[in-house]
Amino acid sequence: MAALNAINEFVIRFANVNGSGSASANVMFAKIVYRMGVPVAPKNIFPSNIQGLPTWFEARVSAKGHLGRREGVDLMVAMNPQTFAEDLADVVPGGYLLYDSTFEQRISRTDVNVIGVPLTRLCLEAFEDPRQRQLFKNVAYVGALAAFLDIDFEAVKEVVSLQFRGKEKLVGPNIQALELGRDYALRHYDCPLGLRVEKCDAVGDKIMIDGNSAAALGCVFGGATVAAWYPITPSTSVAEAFERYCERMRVDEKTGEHKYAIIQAEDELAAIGMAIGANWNGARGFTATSGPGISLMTEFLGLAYFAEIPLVLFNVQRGGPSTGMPTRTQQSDITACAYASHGDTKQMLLFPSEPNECFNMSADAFDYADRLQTPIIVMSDLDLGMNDWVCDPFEWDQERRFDRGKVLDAEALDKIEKFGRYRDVDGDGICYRTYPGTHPEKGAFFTRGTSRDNYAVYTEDGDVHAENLRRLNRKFDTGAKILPGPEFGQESQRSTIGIIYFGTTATAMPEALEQLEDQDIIVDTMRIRAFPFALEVAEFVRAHETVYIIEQNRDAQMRMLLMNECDLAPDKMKKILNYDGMPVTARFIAENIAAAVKPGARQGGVAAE
Amino acid sequence: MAALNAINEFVIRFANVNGSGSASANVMFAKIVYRMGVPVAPKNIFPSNIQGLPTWFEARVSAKGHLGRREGVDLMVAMNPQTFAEDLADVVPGGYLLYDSTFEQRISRTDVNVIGVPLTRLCLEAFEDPRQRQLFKNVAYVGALAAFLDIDFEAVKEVVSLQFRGKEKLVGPNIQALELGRDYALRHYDCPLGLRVEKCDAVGDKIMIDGNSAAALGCVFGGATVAAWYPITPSTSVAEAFERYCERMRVDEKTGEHKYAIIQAEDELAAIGMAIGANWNGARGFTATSGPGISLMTEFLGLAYFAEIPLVLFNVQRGGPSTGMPTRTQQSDITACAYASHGDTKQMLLFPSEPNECFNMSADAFDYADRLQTPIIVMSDLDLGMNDWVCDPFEWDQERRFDRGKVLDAEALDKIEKFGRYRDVDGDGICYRTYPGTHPEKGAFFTRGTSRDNYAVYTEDGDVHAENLRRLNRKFDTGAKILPGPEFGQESQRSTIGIIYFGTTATAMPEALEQLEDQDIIVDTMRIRAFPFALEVAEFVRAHETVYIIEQNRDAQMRMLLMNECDLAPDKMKKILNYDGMPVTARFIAENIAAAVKPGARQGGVAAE
Amino acid sequence: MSYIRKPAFQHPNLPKNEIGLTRRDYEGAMSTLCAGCGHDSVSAAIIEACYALGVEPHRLAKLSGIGCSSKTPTYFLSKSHGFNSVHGRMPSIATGASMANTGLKYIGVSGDGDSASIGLGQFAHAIRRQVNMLYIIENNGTYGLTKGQFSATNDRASVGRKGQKNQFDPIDICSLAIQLGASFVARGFSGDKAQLVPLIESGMAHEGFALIDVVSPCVTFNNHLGSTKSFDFVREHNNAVMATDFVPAREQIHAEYDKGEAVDVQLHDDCTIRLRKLDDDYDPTDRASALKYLADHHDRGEVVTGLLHVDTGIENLRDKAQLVDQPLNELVERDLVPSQALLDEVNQRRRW
Amino acid sequence: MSYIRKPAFQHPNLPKNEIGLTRRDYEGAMSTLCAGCGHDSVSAAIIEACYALGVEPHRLAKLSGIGCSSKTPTYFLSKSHGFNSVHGRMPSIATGASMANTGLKYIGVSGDGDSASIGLGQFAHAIRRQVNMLYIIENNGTYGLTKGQFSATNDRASVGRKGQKNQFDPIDICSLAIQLGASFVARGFSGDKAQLVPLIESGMAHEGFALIDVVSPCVTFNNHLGSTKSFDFVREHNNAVMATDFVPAREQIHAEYDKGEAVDVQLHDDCTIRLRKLDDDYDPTDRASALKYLADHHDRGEVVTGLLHVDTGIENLRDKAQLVDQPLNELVERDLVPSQALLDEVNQRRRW
Ligand SMILES: Cc1ncc(C[n+]2csc(CCOP(=O)(O)OP(=O)(O)O)c2C)c(N)n1
Ligand SMILES: Cc1ncc(C[n+]2csc(CCOP(=O)(O)OP(=O)(O)O)c2C)c(N)n1
Ligand code: SF4
Ligand code: SF4
Ligand SMILES: [Mg+2]
Ligand SMILES: [Mg+2]
Repeated sequence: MAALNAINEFVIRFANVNGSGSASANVMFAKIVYRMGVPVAPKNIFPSNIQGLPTWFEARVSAKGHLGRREGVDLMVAMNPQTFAEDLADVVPGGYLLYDSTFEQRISRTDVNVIGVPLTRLCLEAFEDPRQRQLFKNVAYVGALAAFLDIDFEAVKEVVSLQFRGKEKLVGPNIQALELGRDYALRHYDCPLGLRVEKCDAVGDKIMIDGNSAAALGCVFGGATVAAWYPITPSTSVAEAFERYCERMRVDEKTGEHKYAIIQAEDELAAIGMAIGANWNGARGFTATSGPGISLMTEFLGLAYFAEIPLVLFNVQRGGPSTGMPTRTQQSDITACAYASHGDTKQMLLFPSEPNECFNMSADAFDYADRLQTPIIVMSDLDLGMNDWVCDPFEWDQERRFDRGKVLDAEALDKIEKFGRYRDVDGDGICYRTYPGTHPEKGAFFTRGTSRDNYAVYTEDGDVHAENLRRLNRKFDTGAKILPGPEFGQESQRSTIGIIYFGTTATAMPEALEQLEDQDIIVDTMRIRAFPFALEVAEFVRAHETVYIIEQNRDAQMRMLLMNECDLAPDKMKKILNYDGMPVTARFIAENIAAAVKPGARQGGVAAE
Repeated sequence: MAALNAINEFVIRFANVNGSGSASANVMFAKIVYRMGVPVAPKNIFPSNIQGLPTWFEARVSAKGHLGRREGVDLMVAMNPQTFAEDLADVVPGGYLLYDSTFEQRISRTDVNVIGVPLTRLCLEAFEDPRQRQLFKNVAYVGALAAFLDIDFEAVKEVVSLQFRGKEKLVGPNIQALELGRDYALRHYDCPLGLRVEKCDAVGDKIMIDGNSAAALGCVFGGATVAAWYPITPSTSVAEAFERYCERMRVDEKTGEHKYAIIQAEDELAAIGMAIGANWNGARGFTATSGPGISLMTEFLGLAYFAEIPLVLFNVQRGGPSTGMPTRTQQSDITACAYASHGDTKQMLLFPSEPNECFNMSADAFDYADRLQTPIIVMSDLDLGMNDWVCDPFEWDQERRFDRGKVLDAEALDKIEKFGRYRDVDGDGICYRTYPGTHPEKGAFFTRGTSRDNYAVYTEDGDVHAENLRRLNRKFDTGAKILPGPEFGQESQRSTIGIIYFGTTATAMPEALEQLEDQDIIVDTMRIRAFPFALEVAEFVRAHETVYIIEQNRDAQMRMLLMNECDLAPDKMKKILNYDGMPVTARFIAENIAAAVKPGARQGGVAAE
Repeated sequence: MSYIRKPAFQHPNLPKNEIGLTRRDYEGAMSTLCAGCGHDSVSAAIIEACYALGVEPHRLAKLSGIGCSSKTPTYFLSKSHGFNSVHGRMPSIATGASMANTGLKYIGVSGDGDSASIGLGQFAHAIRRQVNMLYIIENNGTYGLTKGQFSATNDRASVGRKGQKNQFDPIDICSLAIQLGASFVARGFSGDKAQLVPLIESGMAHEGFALIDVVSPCVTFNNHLGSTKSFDFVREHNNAVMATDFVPAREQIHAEYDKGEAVDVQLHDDCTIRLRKLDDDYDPTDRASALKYLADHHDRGEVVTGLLHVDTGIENLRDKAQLVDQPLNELVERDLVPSQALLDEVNQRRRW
Repeated sequence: MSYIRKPAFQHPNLPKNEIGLTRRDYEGAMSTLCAGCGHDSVSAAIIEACYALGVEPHRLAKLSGIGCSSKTPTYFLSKSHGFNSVHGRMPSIATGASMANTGLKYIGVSGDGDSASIGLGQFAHAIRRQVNMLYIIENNGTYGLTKGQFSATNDRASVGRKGQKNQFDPIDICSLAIQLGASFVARGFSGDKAQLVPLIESGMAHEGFALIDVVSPCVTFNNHLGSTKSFDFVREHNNAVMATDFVPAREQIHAEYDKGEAVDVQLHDDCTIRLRKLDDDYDPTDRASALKYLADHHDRGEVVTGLLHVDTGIENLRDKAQLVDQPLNELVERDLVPSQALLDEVNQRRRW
């Protein structure tokens, strides 16, 4: 039977039981690959419980930088007897299955290369402590993989010592466990296998980080001082990372005092209320949540829109509707966020695609929110937020200043005759605001969710209300100019076919484009980075005969925004929709587009409509 | 100066101070007109406070049945010195102004016929009790109007005795006050004026009722037994009327026990939760709210959609966004309701246009909700809900049976092998449900907002989740077949121009069409009655070159639904938008359409875009 | 948990209860909680109590919010309808459900996050309304399912797993409930099934809102030294003020007891709660003194358990609503649709 | 209300306070409430207290939810920033605002509907967090703005305007707050300004969460015979347990008093609350006995007023948050943006 051969291009998947300590071993594996200079994209596919259920860790290894998810597993590390059959079935023909041969397993396929390593027995023999015996099984398979995949053992040791920085006494036993696996592999098998990891320098100075940590760091650099949040998967780590960074970077060295306030609220309604209160009072405040929290924040989002209070809200999207698939990824809160709240309400959105952009967009979001005096919702997702991604290191211009937008201080107030909070002085729909406490006589106004005139005085005058609503639309148009425009894959148009995508779909795109090119399908691409849309967005659609919009939701929500906000014809806007909770793959994109472009080509996975 | 002359065709407006007892006098006036057989459309234009602010009561009198709001006031009863100037300005040239001449007023116009009646003085002289002196000023101007408008005083007396049924001792003083006004008018003025109310039989057996009461009565006939609500203008009276009707119709005569439960909840989240709990448990439950409440119900709406729990929700829309204009009307919660909740969620909506339809649709809504196992949101508005409308009397087929949809009882469960709550047995996307407590062995299942398989068992299988989402779309398509289709203004197409409208806009349409016809503009019309849309809706758009969609919101929300759900081309779908919180007028519609159809024609009011 | 399914086969000699069912008939799906989680013991106690009471499983509805605790209804009484709703909002679902069908029994299961944070308002108002249900809070002082943040019931003295200080005073569920007028308030400990089972039986027999706050340690995130919601801490500081026996109607006649030792509280359907005071200072009928006792003992670091307060004289929500005997969800057109005469009357009145 | 605007002209001889402002400087826009509404008296008392305290109007923020009561911040201190937010959610706005700028004073105004129904959760958690603010509930036992539905604070004994029975027991705001650990809890009556003004002064000087539950009759919907929140009822059943005098720092030296008569409670910024017990049975420092007193007297139909509980030893939210002295909203890039070295370190650590 043929065995797969590949260097630095494969998918490995670890099948474990959650709470069994496998997570850190699996991450260790990903880090080792990364340290060898080979790009790697790990993904945790975990259950919505704490301990005892099947969990998977998948790593795409690709020196070419194809880091989107890929169907099929080249090497399966099958540690969970409960899912063994299923895991075996997922291996591509010619692929490999590594399992714990301490226990007998029925192996029903002959087109897979099966490798047994008696991990449990090895650890039982080598360790005394029951907890260690359990934990080090995982470390031992990493050791075995080092042998099977021809990994430089020095790189392995390096990662171990880095991982246990500060807990040095753990280094020895870990290395022992690694060697246990490695030695067994070398002794019993022809190493390496057809799959190999080879040192290269495809990683450069890139870093490996999850999107939520990156976003949290962006908040620190963006000058956020108040964070209010309520725990919810997968956004919890935004607040938790913010706290960690603040403890490191924002505590006064002398006094131990904090230049930040973090409040774990009693629920999402309170969390967004606190963030609104902070922003109203002139601090930069944010909150982070996921689907159900977004729904609960709906009333307050309407208030912030209408009373024009800046606010940064991170929505780390998960599988909906309702509680849905809390540990899976989707891009399905776009409608819910863009038009959050009753009445004529529109919100502004940003769509980061990888951690570096999470960092920058989240810092920028505070400037946008202050300049546009409205909520800015950063639309991340579980895949981006909770998984580690290889990305460019973070950069910051230390000369950069916060742009607080149109705020009048006491001096400015002294110069004007009468302050009108909602007067559109500049014609861009954005009015001047003041922070509470600025001036003893001038600048105070009443913030309210009811209709009011230009001086913030309550009114029931319909014309004043209608004019105010029109001004808010003008402001929205200004937003389209201020927020980041789309990113194009080409300098100038080269095809009649356009592809539109956004967010984490970006990671699958280079590979999808290659696959399309292999079939002589040349397309133009545009990545949307913000809503409201810059003018170029509609132009791109108009300039192409057919446009495919790739989305990770059922209802083609971005397409609706495009149609509705840009008055684009529906016929040419084709839907490519993935909504099974797993990140979209290059093949899914390429096959569906190819099938549509050249009728007769194969179409796979969850259907395009 | 020319004085207006009109019989049974005019607009009268009463300018009062709220809390001053004017409301019942004004309603009395409207009822008198109605009792004379003349159609009348009263509208309360009231402030969001309880006492002391300006409030208006406007009545369109029209034997032709033009009962939409009309610009300009033909006869102003200016009782509020605070708004006198403004009220005077609103009178059309040649119109009339009736005021309390006890106090001197500066009257700056010469093209208005001014009539002074010293109401305060008259009442001061005639009554002892200070409260009566205050209250009867209002009744006295009704008496004066009887003289000025040539109203049959017997009709006046009839209404008074009906209005004070059960409080007979109030009849005398009221009549006395009426006569006070009438006699003064007859003595000091040439009565009647150019405006007159003349007995006719344009009313027939029609009744006069507000939409909220009608909807509440529909709930009684529709078999609703559990109502949970939280007070909010303008939906409060739905629950309050339901309670009144239940007290009259649903209390066991012998035992005094209730065949209903009404719970004033602690907020809207609890209100919808209670309604969901009741429906889950096999009772017909509903809740009623307005904008802010809708936002707060968002999370639960997603649960009900995804867990497929029937529910009837009345949204009596008011002016948004946020707290907005709580005592004004709009149709601006369409997006918020149609796509309520995060994730891929879609809700079903009904759009009643007048009280009789409120009654029928609300009774039907319970059947739809049970059949489709999903929330049905009845999209009323303040104008419909809180004002009295002249409409057909209610009819009910006593043979009609509740359609509880696909529910398995114990017998049915005995016959099937294995019950699967989410199995699409019939291919229409609607599955079978059971009520708790039905069968000792079979039929129990776990309702959840998380993903689950066909047997209601929790799953994280992406394919199962995706298939379930697709089935929900199939159910949505079934909804389009079950819910009421559009209503057309013509038997077959007669124009290249189509007009689409819905809800209370209907009342302005006949007049608008006449005005268009006067300009030789012939159009076809379609009134949308439900979302998802029946097939004919898209066909209508496709069949016309240009379609005007009239909406009472800024963002053309219905147009977005049309584009998105039917893939209709935006270019031909023109927006006619009124969003100043006042009901749209025939003139606004006709002028905007005329201007668009024949460039150069005048365009007025809040602009069409 | 283990992933090996229990065999469907039932031993023919398994003991049966009053209505001919075995304990197995009250079990649920396999738990997916962490091995050793306190919540699993509470499920076991619920199974035990329902078996002992001879509840018909399908005549009971089990409701919950979101959390590890709120998952547990899946793990008991699989023949009952269940509703795993949204976070913190189970009380409203239960309120509506209980109005729809007074013929069923209702058990709500919640967590401290679910009820003391996001759900506090609904929880308080369900108490105020005296909704007819047994409400169990599996209180572990932490947000288990979201991985161990402090909850609002966590004691000020308690430290997190990594030594983090908790800066806030706890909301004491039982004191709050007593303050809000709850008519049955008990505290149990998942590690003390002997105490818990009769409390559950009594709570289910109580007609009104019965609350049991069960300290139910989270072995994964809040069972360390320094936590006041750990097994060890609660075991050592457990101060049971009251021993509760539940005496079902059918056993009434056989009951023998010494008057001086026990107080009987008569429940509606002829069952009795027999209370034996373990601490003479405690008076479960007087709210204010119960509150004082709880506060004082909490300050001393004690966890007061047992039936803390009971008042059978209250008017529950069903009484307040004056419902007809037949469940509302069984009423049909004949009961609900007004006559033509009544409709005519409405129309006529609207002609003024 | 009347629609005649007050003249802008200020009499030059109007008395001035410590910072040179007259009472006029503390007024707001004209009230649009019903003539005689209790809430207007509370606004007047706030104006009076702020004038007396010499508060700089622009250094105070006034926040509210939705309701007649929540409208009132428009009617006092027009030089202060105000925030009329959404129904029941003012506590969260106040919490965030108070973190953003510790340099301002915060007054929240709410209603019984706003705080005891929809806002109960936020209200309770603001107490638990000891947010630095004065929180005034204008409690009329009804939903004024939506025209007179019963609220959750309405007494069981109270009947509606049309004789409707109230079926539910009330939530007693003060008892609940004491139970939840509030550090300053008082009850006032809008009809007793002499009592109310020093309570407001004291509440504003208290560093932590200060609650004043003001019985503030709704003359339009809940002032009839049979209502326990009517002017007459409260006047007749008012049981003031404590007379409170507020002694600002500057008057400290002149203060003379007889030790036996009064107890002084020292506040943070050198002000003092001087308490004279009117009922010897009352102990405002002991939560449990305060609760018992409130419960007993409520049962007797009495409305207990005065400073019911005070504890100056608590740690407020500002303390808990360990904030730097300078308000967070004044911090600039220099304070907030980490150095290049720290960023490099992050990048380096992320290279593993
Ligand atoms: C609206 C909403 N917010 C947040 C979450 C995330 N969430 C799930 S469980 C949980 C806390 C559960 O804590 P608790 O109720 O104490 O249950 P435990 O897991 O400790 O038993 C949270 C915050 C959610 N599901 N929904
Ligand atoms: C989310 C939401 N629900 C309902 C309302 C309607 N509403 C306005 S004020 C109010 C009650 C106010 O009662 P209370 O707080 O006691 O104030 P009062 O008018 O009695 O002073 C309600 C329910 C609203 N504005 N927002
Ligand atoms: S995390 Fe804690 S509460 Fe959740 S199942 Fe595990 S032990 Fe139980
Ligand atoms: S309705 Fe009541 S609470 Fe509202 S302003 Fe009038 S008197 Fe005051
Ligand atoms: Mg918990
Ligand atoms: Mg009130």
